[in-house]
Amino acid sequence: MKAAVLVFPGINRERDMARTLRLVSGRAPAMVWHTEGELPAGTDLVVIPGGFSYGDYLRCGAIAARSPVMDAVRRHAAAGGLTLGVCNGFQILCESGLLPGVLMRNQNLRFICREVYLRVERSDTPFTRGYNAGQVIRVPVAHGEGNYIADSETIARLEGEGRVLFRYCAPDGMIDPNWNHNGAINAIAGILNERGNVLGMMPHPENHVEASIGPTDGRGLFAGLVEALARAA
Amino acid sequence: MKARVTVTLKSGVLDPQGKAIEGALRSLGIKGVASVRQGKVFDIELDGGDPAKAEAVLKQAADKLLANTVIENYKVDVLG
Amino acid sequence: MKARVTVTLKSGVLDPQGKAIEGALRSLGIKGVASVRQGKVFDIELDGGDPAKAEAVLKQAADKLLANTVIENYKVDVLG
Amino acid sequence: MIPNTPPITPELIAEHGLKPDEYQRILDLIGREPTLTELGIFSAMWNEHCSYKSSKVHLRTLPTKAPWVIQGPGENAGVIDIGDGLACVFKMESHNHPSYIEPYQGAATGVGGILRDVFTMGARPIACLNALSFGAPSHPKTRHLVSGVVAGVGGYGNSFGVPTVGGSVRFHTRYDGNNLVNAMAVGICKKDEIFYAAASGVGMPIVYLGSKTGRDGIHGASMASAEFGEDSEAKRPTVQVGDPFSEKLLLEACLEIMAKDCVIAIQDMGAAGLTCSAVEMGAKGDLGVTLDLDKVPCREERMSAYEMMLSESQERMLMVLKPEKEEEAEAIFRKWGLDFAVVGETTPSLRFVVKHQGEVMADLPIKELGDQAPEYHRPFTDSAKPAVIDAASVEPPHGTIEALEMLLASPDLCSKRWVWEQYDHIILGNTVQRPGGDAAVVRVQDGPKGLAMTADVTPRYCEADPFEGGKQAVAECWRNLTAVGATPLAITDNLNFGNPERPEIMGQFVGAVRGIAEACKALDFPVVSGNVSLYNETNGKAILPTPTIGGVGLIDDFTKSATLAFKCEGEAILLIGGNPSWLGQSMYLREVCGREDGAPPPVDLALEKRNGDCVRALIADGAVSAVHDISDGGLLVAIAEMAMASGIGAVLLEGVAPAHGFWFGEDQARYVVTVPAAQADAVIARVTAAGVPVSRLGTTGGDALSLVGERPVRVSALRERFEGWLPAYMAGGV
Ligand SMILES: Nc1ncnc2c1ncn2[C@@H]1O[C@H](COP(=O)(O)OP(=O)(O)O)[C@@H](O)[C@H]1O
Ligand SMILES: [Mg+2]
Repeated sequence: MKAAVLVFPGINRERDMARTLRLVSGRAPAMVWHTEGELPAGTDLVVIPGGFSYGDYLRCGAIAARSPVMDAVRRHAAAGGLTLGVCNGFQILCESGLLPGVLMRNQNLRFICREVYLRVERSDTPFTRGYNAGQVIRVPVAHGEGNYIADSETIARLEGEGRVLFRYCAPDGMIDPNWNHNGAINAIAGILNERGNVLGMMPHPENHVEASIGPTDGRGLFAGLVEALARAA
Repeated sequence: MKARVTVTLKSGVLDPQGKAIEGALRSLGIKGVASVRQGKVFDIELDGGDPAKAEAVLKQAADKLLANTVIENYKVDVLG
Repeated sequence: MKARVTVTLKSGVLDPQGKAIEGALRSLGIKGVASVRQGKVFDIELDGGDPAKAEAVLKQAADKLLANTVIENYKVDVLG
Repeated sequence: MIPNTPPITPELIAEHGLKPDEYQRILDLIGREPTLTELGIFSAMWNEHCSYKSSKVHLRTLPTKAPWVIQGPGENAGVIDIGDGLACVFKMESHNHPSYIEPYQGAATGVGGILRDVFTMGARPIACLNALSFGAPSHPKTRHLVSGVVAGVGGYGNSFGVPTVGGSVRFHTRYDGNNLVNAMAVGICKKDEIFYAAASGVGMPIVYLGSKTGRDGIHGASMASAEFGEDSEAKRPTVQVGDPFSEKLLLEACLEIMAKDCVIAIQDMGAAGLTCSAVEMGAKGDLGVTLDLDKVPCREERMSAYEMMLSESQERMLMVLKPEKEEEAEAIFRKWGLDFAVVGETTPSLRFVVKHQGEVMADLPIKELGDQAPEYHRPFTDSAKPAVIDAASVEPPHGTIEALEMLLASPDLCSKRWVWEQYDHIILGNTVQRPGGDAAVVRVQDGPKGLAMTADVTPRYCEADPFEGGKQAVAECWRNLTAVGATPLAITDNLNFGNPERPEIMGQFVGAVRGIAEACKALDFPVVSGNVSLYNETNGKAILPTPTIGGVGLIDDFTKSATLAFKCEGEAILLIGGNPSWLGQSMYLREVCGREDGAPPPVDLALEKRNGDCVRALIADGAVSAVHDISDGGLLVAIAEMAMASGIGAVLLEGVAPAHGFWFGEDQARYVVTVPAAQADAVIARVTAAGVPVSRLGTTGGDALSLVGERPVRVSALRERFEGWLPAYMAGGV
């Protein structure tokens, strides 16, 4: 796997992400500064990590979405390259138009950092092949604006095309408003683009990969990506 | 030259902040507020003195950055 | 009845948001913007039809909740 | 613009917080009337906040040395050696008054300030903690203050990108008009790459870095040292606004230029901004400093020298650069989008000279600004010792379980999840023990070392007996570190008190400092940094004396740290340290009997050390499966916390009479541990051999807590109460 992790001013989970990519794939990712016009040659996975790019001033991800490096990401995605946006990365992908919809303030208007349960809706994507469909995984969230919203037409399309990959759920996998901490519509935690090569998600699988630190349910996502890329190669 | 760009949520788009404010006003005992929608204003100082040009620049700024036109409307007022 | 409360930062108070937006506009190649200050608007629907009463309610709402009067000013416009 | 040489009237002097004799001292020092800028500089340097004039003589009595201490008090933060060529840099600081005036920004800039103290020394911050004291829940302002302060602490730390891993929250009517926000930051750097404030070399460029200067917080430092009156609303415009985004850039830029070996000295601009930082850099290096204010990047127009010298705009630094590296350093700062300006130079004159628009606005002896600050031996009266309360004389509860339920749902003992869930406590991927345990544990780099950290104090004990209370704060901190298996190394203290000009308040201060000093000595737990916040009173009503102690400990292998949750059913529960019975000043007395009186539990430091060392050894050998110290609320609350953390219940044996003294007494130096049943006898024998009292409390298992002669209570029901109070209160439902 030849991963590139984008670094915008104010991004702050790039180290977490880089460590996880290194641990799972055995190879350190390239760290790519926001002013770069090109991704490193041979990049097969672009990761936009979490944080507060540009302080999340104006709107989350809005300013970063308009950085030069995002044009390179658009080209990468248009060519079918795998792209993962986590938390602020998801917000940036939405703001840049690579994914539909918007992430609004959490329903209770507070920042929330806690472990949540996610139901993996499909396992037949490069991002979820490390899981079984219907599997419930435990991963942390840490965001103030993760409340996914889109117009009803978009939601209908996302649902109809099976593009909702992760949903907030109860520990038994049931969808339950009490377990949807931010109020996202249809409990949506992560979505794919139409082509299936761009994933945006609010939770942080990269923070749950080491047994000595805590649960390891996030590992499957990265292990699955490594496998998918190895097969493609 | 001064101008103001006002960005508001399109009708139909859920506004958790506005909702929360409604609730908070109620619990503060402030009566008579039926609904609240929150938006943003940008007070902008511009170089140069041509209002038409200013308006064009600000429309561009709003389209490209200040508003997310998927969910937001904007309005430009050049105040001179 | 409709009304709008506009909340802006007092002059002199640091506006990190405005500063970041200035920078972003510049790097998007939008020229002529000297400075940006960001504020908020609240579009409010009120029960009842007495503008004076509405204004009083909104002043109270702004003082108690909508504005942080330590660092912000506000303006109430009852639009009828 | 304000003229620089107005008549210096007694009113103007008083407005600057200077007493007549202090002004006389200025006249004697400089032999003429000061200019306005000079008066501002003196007022900033000589106020309580910067000069420690009331506390200095007492702070000198604190033990500050140990073989592992690299830097004690006096720099931006303390530094200790944690082995492997690494150092841990940490400090705690208060932002009390600003947080009362504007809770969000006050708390946020408090966090920003303490983070700057840590990375100024070259360390990358790895964790934050916060100790918060609010007024009574029923006070009309409390909810608003809690909500704003917590959002502010989180807002800054989350965006900056450091995990907030621990702290404390308490409520008491004595904080009604003066809430406390104590923020602690911990960082890591290489032992041989620590940066200090002392300038060296004549003619070296002094560089201004970071954000631009505005009129923020002018007189902020003076405000932070002035007792509140009813007019505190009028002091509002001095509030600063934090910009965590700029601070994050400042962090990265500073660490980058430090790594490129560009820096001779560095100092952050905190209280009294440019004044304090420039004077300290010069005075510490035995050098003069000349500043040219025309070069200072300003955000606002027509700023006067006075304003620039006293501005407390955030996210700014002052640096002495190696001249040959100026270009390289500037390029790094530009890359991060930060201001960079050479604003002065070091001189051989030992004068502090400030120029603005071709005029000398101030010309003062630089050493004397700090060294000659007034130092007071304020009169103090010792607090009267309250009577010891015999547990047998205290009203027993209707039911032990009912009392437990009341305690778990009380504002001070209930879960603080509502608070710490607003803090990103996992970012950086090293948080081994999250909030909710005795101390947080954070992995150091890739391990195996871990640092444990906690912030503690029990103000009601300090009020009843400042000396014992001071000892207790240190002991509890040490105990919390021990309970996760760490070796306690050093502390930072944040001493929050009322008006020191009142002898009884000064008595509290002196007593608490004596207690802290004694405990630090006995536990080999030196003070390496700290902060004093005085004048925390409104209309003559002081806060409870609140000397917050932030401690750091080291674990050789973080995977061996102990947690408080029961691990499985059928394990033996042991009480280490002897049977409790002390109800004076206990939570039981306060929450169940409605009394706040009696002497607090005494702290026997020798026992504390013996018992703690024994528990730490058990953890290191993997002999115990769960560990929790007994603190607020006593033994039964501790057991309930272990049960709630796991969902596993316990069947408990009969306690020692009087039962409420046993279950709710707050005797010190005690721990609850669990061990696999088969090893219980061996562990008991081992602990006994170490001379430490140990007894069986019962067995883990089931989903309820069962006491002899009481209705069993489900752990889930306890959890509902424990978790319920704070969210319900904040939703306005209490
Ligand atoms: N303001 C806070 N921020 C972060 N964590 C907190 C805060 N207040 C309490 N906590 C956490 O809640 C837990 C319980 O706190 P406390 O009862 O003070 O523990 P102890 O009695 O062991 O000192 C601890 O893990 C503590 O770190
Ligand atoms: Mg404890």
